[in-house]
Amino acid sequence: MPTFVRGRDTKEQTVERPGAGRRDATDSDWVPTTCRMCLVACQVLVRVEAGQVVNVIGNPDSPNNRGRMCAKGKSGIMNHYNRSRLTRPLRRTNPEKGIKVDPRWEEISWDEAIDAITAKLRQVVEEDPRKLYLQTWADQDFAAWLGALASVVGTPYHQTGISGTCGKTIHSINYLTTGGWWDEVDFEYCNYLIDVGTQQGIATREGFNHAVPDCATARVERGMKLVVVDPVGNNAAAKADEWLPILPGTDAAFGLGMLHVLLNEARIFDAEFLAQRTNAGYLVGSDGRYVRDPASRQPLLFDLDSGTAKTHDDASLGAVALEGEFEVGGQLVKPAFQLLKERVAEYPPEFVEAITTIPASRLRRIAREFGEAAQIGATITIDGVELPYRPVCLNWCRGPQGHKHAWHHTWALQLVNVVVGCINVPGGYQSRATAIGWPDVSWPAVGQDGMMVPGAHSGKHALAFPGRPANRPGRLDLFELFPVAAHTRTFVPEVSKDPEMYGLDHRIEMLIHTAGNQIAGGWADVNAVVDWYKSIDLVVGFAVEINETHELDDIVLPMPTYLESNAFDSQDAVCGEGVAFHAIQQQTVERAPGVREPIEVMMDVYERAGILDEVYLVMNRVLKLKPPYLLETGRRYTHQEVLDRQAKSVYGPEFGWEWFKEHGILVWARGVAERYPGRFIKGRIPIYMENFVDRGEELGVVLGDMGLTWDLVDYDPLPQWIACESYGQLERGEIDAIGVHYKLPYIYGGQGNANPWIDELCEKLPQSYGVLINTRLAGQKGIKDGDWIWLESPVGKSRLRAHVTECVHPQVIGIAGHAGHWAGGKPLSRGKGVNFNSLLPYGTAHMDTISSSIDMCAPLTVRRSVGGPP
Amino acid sequence: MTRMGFSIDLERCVGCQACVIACKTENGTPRNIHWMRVLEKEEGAFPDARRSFTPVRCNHCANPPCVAACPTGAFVQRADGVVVVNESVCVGTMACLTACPYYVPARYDGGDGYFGKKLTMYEEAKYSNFREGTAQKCHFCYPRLDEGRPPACVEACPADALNYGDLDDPESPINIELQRRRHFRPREELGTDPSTYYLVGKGGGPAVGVS
Amino acid sequence: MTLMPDRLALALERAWTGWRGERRNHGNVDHGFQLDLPVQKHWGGRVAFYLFLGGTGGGFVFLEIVLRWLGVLGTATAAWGMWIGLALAFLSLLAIFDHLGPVARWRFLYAFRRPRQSWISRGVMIVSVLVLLRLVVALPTVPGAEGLPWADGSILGDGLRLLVLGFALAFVIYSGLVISSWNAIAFWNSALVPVLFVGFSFLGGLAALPVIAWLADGLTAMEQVGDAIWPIVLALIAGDAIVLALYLHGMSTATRPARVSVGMILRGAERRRFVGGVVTLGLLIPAVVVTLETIGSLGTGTGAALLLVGAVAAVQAGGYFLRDTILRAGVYGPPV
Amino acid sequence: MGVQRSVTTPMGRQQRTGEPDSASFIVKVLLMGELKRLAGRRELLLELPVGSTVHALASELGRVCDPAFGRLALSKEGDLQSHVAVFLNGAQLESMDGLPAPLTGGDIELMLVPMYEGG
Repeated sequence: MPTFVRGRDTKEQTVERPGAGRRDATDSDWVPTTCRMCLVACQVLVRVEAGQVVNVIGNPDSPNNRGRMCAKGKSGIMNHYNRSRLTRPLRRTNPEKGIKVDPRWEEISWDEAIDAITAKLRQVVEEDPRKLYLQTWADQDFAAWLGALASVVGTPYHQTGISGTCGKTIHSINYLTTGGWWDEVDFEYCNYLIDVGTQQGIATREGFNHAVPDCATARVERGMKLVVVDPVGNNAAAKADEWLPILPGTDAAFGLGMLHVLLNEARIFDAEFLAQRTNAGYLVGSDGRYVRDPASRQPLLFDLDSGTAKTHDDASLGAVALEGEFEVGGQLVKPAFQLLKERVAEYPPEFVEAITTIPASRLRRIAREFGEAAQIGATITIDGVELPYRPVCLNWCRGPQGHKHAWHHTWALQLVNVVVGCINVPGGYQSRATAIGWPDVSWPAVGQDGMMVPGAHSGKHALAFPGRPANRPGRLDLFELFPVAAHTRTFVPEVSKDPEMYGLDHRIEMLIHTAGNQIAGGWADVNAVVDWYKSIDLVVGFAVEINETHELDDIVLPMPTYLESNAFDSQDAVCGEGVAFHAIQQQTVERAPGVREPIEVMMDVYERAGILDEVYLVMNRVLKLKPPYLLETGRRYTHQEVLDRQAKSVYGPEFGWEWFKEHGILVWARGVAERYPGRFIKGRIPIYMENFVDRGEELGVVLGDMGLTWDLVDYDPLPQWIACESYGQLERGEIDAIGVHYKLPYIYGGQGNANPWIDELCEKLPQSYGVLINTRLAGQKGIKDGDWIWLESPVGKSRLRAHVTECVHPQVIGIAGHAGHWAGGKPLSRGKGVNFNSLLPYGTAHMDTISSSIDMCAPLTVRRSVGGPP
Repeated sequence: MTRMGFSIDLERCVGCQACVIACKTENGTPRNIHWMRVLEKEEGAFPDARRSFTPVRCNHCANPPCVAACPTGAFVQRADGVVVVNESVCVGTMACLTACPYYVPARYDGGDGYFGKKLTMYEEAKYSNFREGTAQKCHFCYPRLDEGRPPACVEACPADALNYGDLDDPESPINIELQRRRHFRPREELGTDPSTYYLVGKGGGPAVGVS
Repeated sequence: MTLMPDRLALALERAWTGWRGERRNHGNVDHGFQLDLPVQKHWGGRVAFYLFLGGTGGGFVFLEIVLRWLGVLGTATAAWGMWIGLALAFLSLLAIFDHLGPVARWRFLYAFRRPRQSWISRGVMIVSVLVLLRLVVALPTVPGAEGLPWADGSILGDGLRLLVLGFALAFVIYSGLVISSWNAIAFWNSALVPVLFVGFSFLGGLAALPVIAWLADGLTAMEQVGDAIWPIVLALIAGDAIVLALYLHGMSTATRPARVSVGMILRGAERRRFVGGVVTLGLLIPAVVVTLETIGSLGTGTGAALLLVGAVAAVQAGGYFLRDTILRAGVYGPPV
Repeated sequence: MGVQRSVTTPMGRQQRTGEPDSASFIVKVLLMGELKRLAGRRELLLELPVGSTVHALASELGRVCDPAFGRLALSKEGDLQSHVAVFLNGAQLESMDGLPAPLTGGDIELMLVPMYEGG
């Protein structure tokens, strides 16, 4: 058992926050729970008086947010008391479905609703479980219980994210290079941060409420240099020491340009790290594959001391050759690093300037500064342990991940971190859930070819290495045609148009989704998504308010707000910090009359469908329940009972659900190895994706058999820059600008605008509902600040206000937040701003053949619109 | 004597509006009235254009024009320098706003809640603190100060850009900050003697231990 | 101590504003989120009307007493003037009363609590005393109350009238000081503002006298009073125009907020109200008409009289628009 | 390497009963969700030589079950894919280290780990 710690002693608070904790408050009743206004899930204390929520403050005991809260979290009260909140099950009476089509709801009883759902579930399970599609979001507990259907009845479709780009390469690349789940910057020691297409540490990303203060301390106290590479002059660019406006869809060129300056011009790279801990030294033949030892089939490296080739796990392996060319087994071979150097040599800064519009001199200077700031070879002693010290990080996420060639854009950027060896070390690029010591041990291990594979705890995905041999698809998301992708549900609406074309004999007949706006934010061209939803016989939605997705539901079930819900969630830890923690979400006030706990609703469905026992069996595994807390078949449990068993199974009898309800969070100390696991991981990190050669060829064969012609240029072991379609359209003058979506710190997801406080802010801050258009472009179109304009793309058209500014790239239109709603249940949001996804062309040509990420470059034309507001 | 001061670090502030909504959550201010705001400004030409964020709130001046201008004596300066409004006396002339160079006080004229005429339970609980037709403004969360707790905006600020403390106590957090950082007071030339300090520039502390 | 129990205040408020239907406004401030120069909108038309009518009424009663003593005005004109002036004073009080906060307005007596520090407190006292005095002074002209010792011409009467003169002048000056004493709005923070308000108040007051004379003593009285007054009116128009020009020139070279205010009234949103309302309507047209009158080319008779009444009306409109535009162009400096 | 005999066959052919000889042991494999769908049934008993690891179990499953099962659950070298969770008597074999350990019989459950996509 570790030593338990009072949360507030974790990281000393720069501002004394006495008395905010529940235990210290005398008379008031501050209920500790978790905020669900976004996925960061900060811990909060909710003040309840006379059964009503009257205040929400941050919980200082939580390392996740240390007593802080953001604007979205603070506005949560107004979502909880939302006047348009649903409290009765509804059934659609208007068979016609479509955008702005009134479903003509009628109220029905819970029994009627559950019976209808159970009947369809039985039919679908008997005929073909693949006809069932599940969509869950935010509430992890409910996602697990609804997701149990996937393990019980066998449907392969369980979509747990919303946006069409989310988790597409960020998780895969984190698994490959860090063994963890998503990235954080070690702001405590970092001295040089480049944010490419992300506002990490300033305005967005997980861990907002500890990343922002730590980044501020780094920027202001230690003078950390912040460079922001982004088409939009957003909040991050505003705080940056340097803002490099970049043309969208050219991130790979920027990354390759940085690599060229580092590897070929300045020759700054961590040779020792590359040799020992990556496949940089693996020898590659002319066919792009490793040269392997005939007997052990293990990849060979060239030992400079002995002048011979040895396998990566050969104890006698001495100095590894990273560069040059060698003759092994009668063929000329090169180390993978040599191939990487040759590839990046094709991207000198002058060539990169032509692609990205970033001046060559500026790119060269930034790359050199980054390389020198890495202090390659330096070490630092923390808690008596000497660790490598690489105080630099190139952080990327949403921007580069949202393109047709998402893999190459993001892989090129990540290699900048790998070549300077700043992964999971003080000052560098870290990843959550890489190494866990308690309560269950989960460490990355050595897998095939000596490469690293993530520990079980974080490994929730299909991995990019070694990947799966391609096969003829048996699923509507064509998962078998994406050998290295983590998940590919972005294809489902596209394939559902004509399943036979892919040899598929089923279509989705039943869909169950939780509150989340999958239609408005899930894919691209909203019409394509709506057509798919319309083809589904029974769509069941759990809702807090009727949003655009619910307007296509057949049955809508009222769902408690996050202040009325319980969830055990999972353990977590802030990268680089000396503690880990487990925080829960608990009900603070009575549920609105008529609203039931969704997990218990699904238990009713399972019971009536006769699969409850099987569900309990699966949940025993998924929730990691241990005897004597296993769910027994034949019995029926409430959610609270399950929560108690979960808590005791994981943390022991004295930490049951009652303990967590009282304290809200359990915090315990952890060692340096878990904080900075970088050099303690035995498996190697790839800089050369050798398995892409085989996976690409296998896929080519299968596609050939199926008569499909996909361009497999992306299956290249080395990163390259390939233009998005909009890049060419812009060059040929067919479009005025590329529309880019960016985030504002006070808006998250569609539920933001339906919140009156956030909506009021958006009305007063013009960039919220207006779109950013550069002064030069506006001038050409005769548009003045505040004018109403028409924004048009091949699939969508929208009328909104222009915010003429210098803070955006001249060939880019910046579209913020999640606006453009039309649902009846969101009166506050209707007709404000534009729904970005509705402007995006959708289809196989617009999705990454490696990761299935959707291209978020919107090809736009813009002109002034006569007349005032709509 | 204590004098409550407030510091706003313009370098740390990331313009996330958390303080603005935290103030609303704590005090339940009605529509269109914000006791704290983060003002945005754009300067310069592409590509060197730059946006800035400036949190503003009542500066609880030591020589407050609002207290002098108010005909009813509703604006009162507490012993610790915090300027509060005695709403049972205010008649709504808004002389306070005319005299305030920082455009701070607002008047609550009733009107519907955030979801229309019918108020939510939260609004009912909070609006009962305000008398219709009277002036209202940031009161430094004095109920929290009296409990020894930080103001809601300071507690919520994700960037730790806001801080407070007793200006008369050399050891208070704010005085320590003021010694370390360059700072200025808003519109000092107007003679209001504001107790808000804006911190600017980089602190430039020592690089963390490197061997 | 509560001057006014809430329930009573609410009932009175419903009676006072209930007929106005649903109130949609939320607070009366423009809490914007841009770091620019806020423009005041919490002192609207009612305050402008109060400053105009209070100021002009003060000027009017001042000149009426003085000219009565100088024999220019007949007793009937003076009496009529006294009562009409009183009615207009009450009207201005209603306007400022309506400006006060809903429900809170019924505790208006609290406004007397801080005379030592607050200009409005002093103003409220001045105007209260002024209106009371004018009421008292006017009482003897009420049929049946002629016996009162301070009728027109008596020593006590003159004493009271002297007091009225003092308070009237005090109020006219106060109406300028109430906005010029604070440095928050640069455009208002100038010594010329009280001078301007005094000038326009006397112009408005003086120009109204012939009309009152016509009402009280008929056309000939108007022409007779007019002959004495129109040249002074002309001089006042010129004087006010000069002061106005000086004021704007000063402001247009002062700090940025002041320059923005000048821009608003000369070229911006308030251009029509200022150039049209104040300059053309308030000064030019009356100047032309009065000049024609003084050089005798208008002749006599009701036609000319009506034209002159029109000119007087224009002067009053100009007086209102002056206060209105100066208030509307109240631009604050940046908060930081 | 591999197994001499199998007691169960995919097409539900006659199951051999009787005690396993001492050189091998019986293990009950419970398939869940999609693995169950592809393998065509929920439970099967496999007889493995003593000292067999999960790898041996996986290749035996590959041989016994429908090829579609192998394509989803197994890698090219016949190992279980990383997104397949292995539970031995109710406890998840935490990481790859746990997999090479020799099995000693009892209940083994295989199921697809829910793919959590993220934000």
